[in-house]
Amino acid sequence: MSDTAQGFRPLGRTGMAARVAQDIPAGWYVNLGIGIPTLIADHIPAEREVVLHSENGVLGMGPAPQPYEENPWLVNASTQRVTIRAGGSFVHHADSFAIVRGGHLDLCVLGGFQVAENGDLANWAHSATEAGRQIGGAMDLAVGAKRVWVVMEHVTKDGQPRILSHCTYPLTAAGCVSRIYTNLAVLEVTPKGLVVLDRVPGLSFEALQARTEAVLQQA
Amino acid sequence: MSDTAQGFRPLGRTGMAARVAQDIPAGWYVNLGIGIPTLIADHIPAEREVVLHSENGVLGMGPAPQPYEENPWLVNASTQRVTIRAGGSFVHHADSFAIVRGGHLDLCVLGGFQVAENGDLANWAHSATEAGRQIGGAMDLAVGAKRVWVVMEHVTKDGQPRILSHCTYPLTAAGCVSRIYTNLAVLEVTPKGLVVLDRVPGLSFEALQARTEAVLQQA
Amino acid sequence: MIDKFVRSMAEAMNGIRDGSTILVAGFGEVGVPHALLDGLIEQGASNLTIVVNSAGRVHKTGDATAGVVRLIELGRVRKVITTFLRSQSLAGEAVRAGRMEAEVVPQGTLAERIRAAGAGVPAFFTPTGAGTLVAQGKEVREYGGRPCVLETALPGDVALIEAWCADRWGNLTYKDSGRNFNPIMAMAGGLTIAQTHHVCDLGQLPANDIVTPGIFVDRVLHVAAGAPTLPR
Amino acid sequence: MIDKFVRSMAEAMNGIRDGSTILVAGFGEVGVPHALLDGLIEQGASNLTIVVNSAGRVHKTGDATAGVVRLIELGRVRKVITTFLRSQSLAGEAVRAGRMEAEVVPQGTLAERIRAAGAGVPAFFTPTGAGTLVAQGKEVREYGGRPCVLETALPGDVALIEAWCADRWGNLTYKDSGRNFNPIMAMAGGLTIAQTHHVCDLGQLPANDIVTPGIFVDRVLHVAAGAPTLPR
Repeated sequence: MSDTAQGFRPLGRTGMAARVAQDIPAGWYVNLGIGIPTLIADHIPAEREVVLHSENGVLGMGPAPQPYEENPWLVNASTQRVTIRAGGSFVHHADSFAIVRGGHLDLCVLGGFQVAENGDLANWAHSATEAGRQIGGAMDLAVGAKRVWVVMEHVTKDGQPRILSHCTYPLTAAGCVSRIYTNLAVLEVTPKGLVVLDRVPGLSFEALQARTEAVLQQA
Repeated sequence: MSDTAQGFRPLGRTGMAARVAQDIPAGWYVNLGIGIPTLIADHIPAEREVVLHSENGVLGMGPAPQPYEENPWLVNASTQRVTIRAGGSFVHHADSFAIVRGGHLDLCVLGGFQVAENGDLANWAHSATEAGRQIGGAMDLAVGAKRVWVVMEHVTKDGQPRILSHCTYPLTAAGCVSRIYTNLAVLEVTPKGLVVLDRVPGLSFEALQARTEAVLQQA
Repeated sequence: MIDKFVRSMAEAMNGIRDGSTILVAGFGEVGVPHALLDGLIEQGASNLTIVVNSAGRVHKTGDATAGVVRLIELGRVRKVITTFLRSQSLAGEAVRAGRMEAEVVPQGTLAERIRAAGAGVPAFFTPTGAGTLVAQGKEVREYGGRPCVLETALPGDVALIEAWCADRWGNLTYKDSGRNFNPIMAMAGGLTIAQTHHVCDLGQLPANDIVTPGIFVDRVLHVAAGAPTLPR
Repeated sequence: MIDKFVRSMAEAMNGIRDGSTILVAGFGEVGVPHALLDGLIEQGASNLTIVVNSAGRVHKTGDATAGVVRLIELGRVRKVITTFLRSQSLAGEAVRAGRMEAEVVPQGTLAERIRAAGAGVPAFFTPTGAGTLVAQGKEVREYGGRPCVLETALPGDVALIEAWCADRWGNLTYKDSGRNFNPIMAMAGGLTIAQTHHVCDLGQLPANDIVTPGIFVDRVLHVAAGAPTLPR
C-alpha cells in the first residue's frame, strides 16, 4: 500500500530542501553537501543573507549562473558551475578546511545513509571492505561545523529504516548530528534520544515510529 | 696590546657585513637577522637578485627608503622602515614562518653570543634564569633555513672566546650553524670540526687559535 | 542583512570578561589595533592573558604597544604569552616581581599555535625549540631523524586586530607589513573585533584579494587611525 | 637574474624520477595542470605515488582528471592518495585487481597534511576521522574532551600546479575556485612546477595580491590552456 493511500504525502527532494531552508536564519555561514543539500540554496530567498561555503574554497556562493554569466573557473564542491555574491571570497583548500574544522560554520547540511539515535552518522560507504571509498569532505564537515543537520529519505528504497539505534555502515563521525530532516519528519537528536519536531500532514506518530528503528519521542 | 699593534686589523661591523655579502649568490632567498646581519643587505649589489625575507611577512625587501618614499606600513623584523622591490610580496605570520620552518630559505644569517664546534648556537640569553627572554624568530630560523651562518665578534668585549667546544649559554638550536663569520676569520662547521676558510690579512693561524676555545683546523 | 559594523567603542568591547585570553595583533607598531586596546583599557576587563608578539618596552625589535604596556601597568594582566620580553622593561619588571606570569615562545611556534587554533588543529609537532629551554616539560618525538616538540593550539576568547579596509560582511584586507598576525588572530578569536582604516561597500573588495573572509570576523569598528609611528 | 620560466615541456619535466610522489592540484577540472600532466605522461616516470583530490573517473563530484586516469591506465601509478575513489571507476578497478594501492583520506586532512609538509610541521592532531575506519592504526589522543587522530605531513617530490598569472620570480595568482589545492601543493613540492595562463612583468602583480610567493615555485611554463571544461 502506498504512503499516499494511507493519508499522507511524503515530501519530494525539492520539498525536503525547502523544509530545511525554512529553518536557516539570516546571517548563518552554511555548507550544503552533495545531493539534496545542494538543492537547499534555491529555497533561501535572496533577501535572507545566508553565506554559503563550498569545500573548494568558495565563500558567498550564489545561484547557478545565467548563460551569459557562466564562469568556467567557478564551481562548487559538486563541480557544478555557480556564481559568487557581492561579499564573496576565495581561499585555498587548507584555509577552506580551517573554516570547516575550526568551527566557523554555523551549519552543515549533509546527506546520509544512516543516522543513529545518538547522532552517529554514516554517509560514505555501505561496508568496510568496499574498494571504492568516497569520503570527500564529509568527515571534516561532520566534526567541524557548529551544527550538523542530515537530510535524507526516511527509509531506503526497499523500505529498510535509516534511523537506527546503531549505525551498521561505517561511520562518518560519531555523535555529530543534531537534527534529521526526512521526507516524513523532522527529528531532533537530544540527550534523551530522538524527538519528533514535525511530521508531514496526515502522518501519525505511530506510523512514523513504524518506519523508524530507533525509539522516537513526542515533542 | 691591541690587535692592530700585532700586525692585523679586525673587521668592523660594516666590514663583517660586506664579507658575508660576498658569499651570497644571486637567486638565493635569505633572511637577515637583527644587528650586523641586517647591515648585509647594503652590501649586496642591486643587480645581484637576492630575495630578502623578513619574519613579519615581507618577501623581496629593498633598501631603506628615501625620505620621499617612506611607507609607515612597511617595516622589517627590526621595525625599521624598508622598501619592497618589484616582485616582492606580503604574507601573514603563519605563512611567513611556514617559509622559515618549511625549509624554503636558502640562507639565514644570525647574530650569535656563542657557537660550538658542532654547530650549536646560543644567541638569545646569557643564562637559563633571566627574567627577560628575547627569543623572537631565531629558533625557527635556526632549525628551518637550509643554511645558517652566524656573524659575530670573534671574542666578547672582555676578550672571552665565543667559539667554543660547548656552548655555556642556553641554546637557540642544536647543530644548526654551518659557517661562522667573525671580525677575524671565516670558519666552516664540518663533521671533523671547525675549518678556517679565511683570515684577515696579517693574522696567523696560531693567533686565531689563541682567540678561540674550540680546536681549529687549517683548510 | 549582515552588518558587522558597530557604531561605538562600547559596543565593540561589549561582553569582554575578566579572565579572558586576548590576542593582540601587530608587529613593530604596524597593524596594531591601538584604538581597540584603548577601548579595552577603558572597558575594564581584568585578570587577562595577553598574547602579543612583543611584551618588552624597548626601543627596537618588536616593541610592545602602548596599550599592552598600560594594561600591565594597571595590573590587569595575569599572564603574557609572547616571543620577546626584555628584562629591562616594564613587563620584565612585573615578571621579576612576581606580579605577572610570562610564557616566552618562538615566534614561528606562536604563529603556528594561533593558526592551529583557528584551523581546529589541537596540537602539532615542530622542530623549533627542540633541545632548548623551550622544550622543557614538553613531549618530544623524532620525525625524519629530527627531534620535534609537541605544541598545542592557542585560541583567544577575543582577538583584537587592525585592517586596512573592511565591508559589512567583515571581509578584510591589510596594508603591506600590516598583515602580520592579523589574519591568523582573526581565525583564532572566539570574538574577533577589527578596527579598520577604511570602509568599503559590499562587493568593492575583489573576491580574489580578500585576505580575511568575514566568517572569521564578529565586529568591525571604523577608526581612521592614521599612519603607524616608529616605536619610541 | 631570477627567471623561473622554462621554454619547453621537456625542460619543465626534466629530472622527475621513477618512484616520485607527485602532488596534482585542481578540483573539479578547475585549476588542474592538464598540460603538465600530459608532459609527465610523455616524460615517462613510473612507479609514481599520485596525490590528487579525486581518483575516481565518474560524472560528478570531484572527477579525476584525464591525465591521472591515463597514468593509472598505463600502469605507472603505484599508489594514489586521494579523498574520493569510486568502485566503478578505472582507479577502483585497478585497486580491486591489486594493480594499485589507494589511501583514501578526508579532504580536510589531505589539505592539512599537504600544508603541514610545506610549513615544516611533521605531524598534527585532528578530530577528523576519529572513531572511523580512517583512524585505524593511528594514534588517537583526547583534546578538549574530543578524540583526535595523529596525522603526518604529506610532502611531494614534485608538485604540478596551475596558475592564472605568473612573473619571472615565480609569483602566482589564481582565478576564482582555481585556487583550491594549488597554493598548498606549491608549498609542499620539493620541485614545484607551475603552468600559467598569463605572464606578468615583474612588479605588475600587486605585492598585496600575490597568493603564492615565488619562493615556493621552481619552474613556470606558459600554457594558455583555455577555460576549464565541466567533468565528462
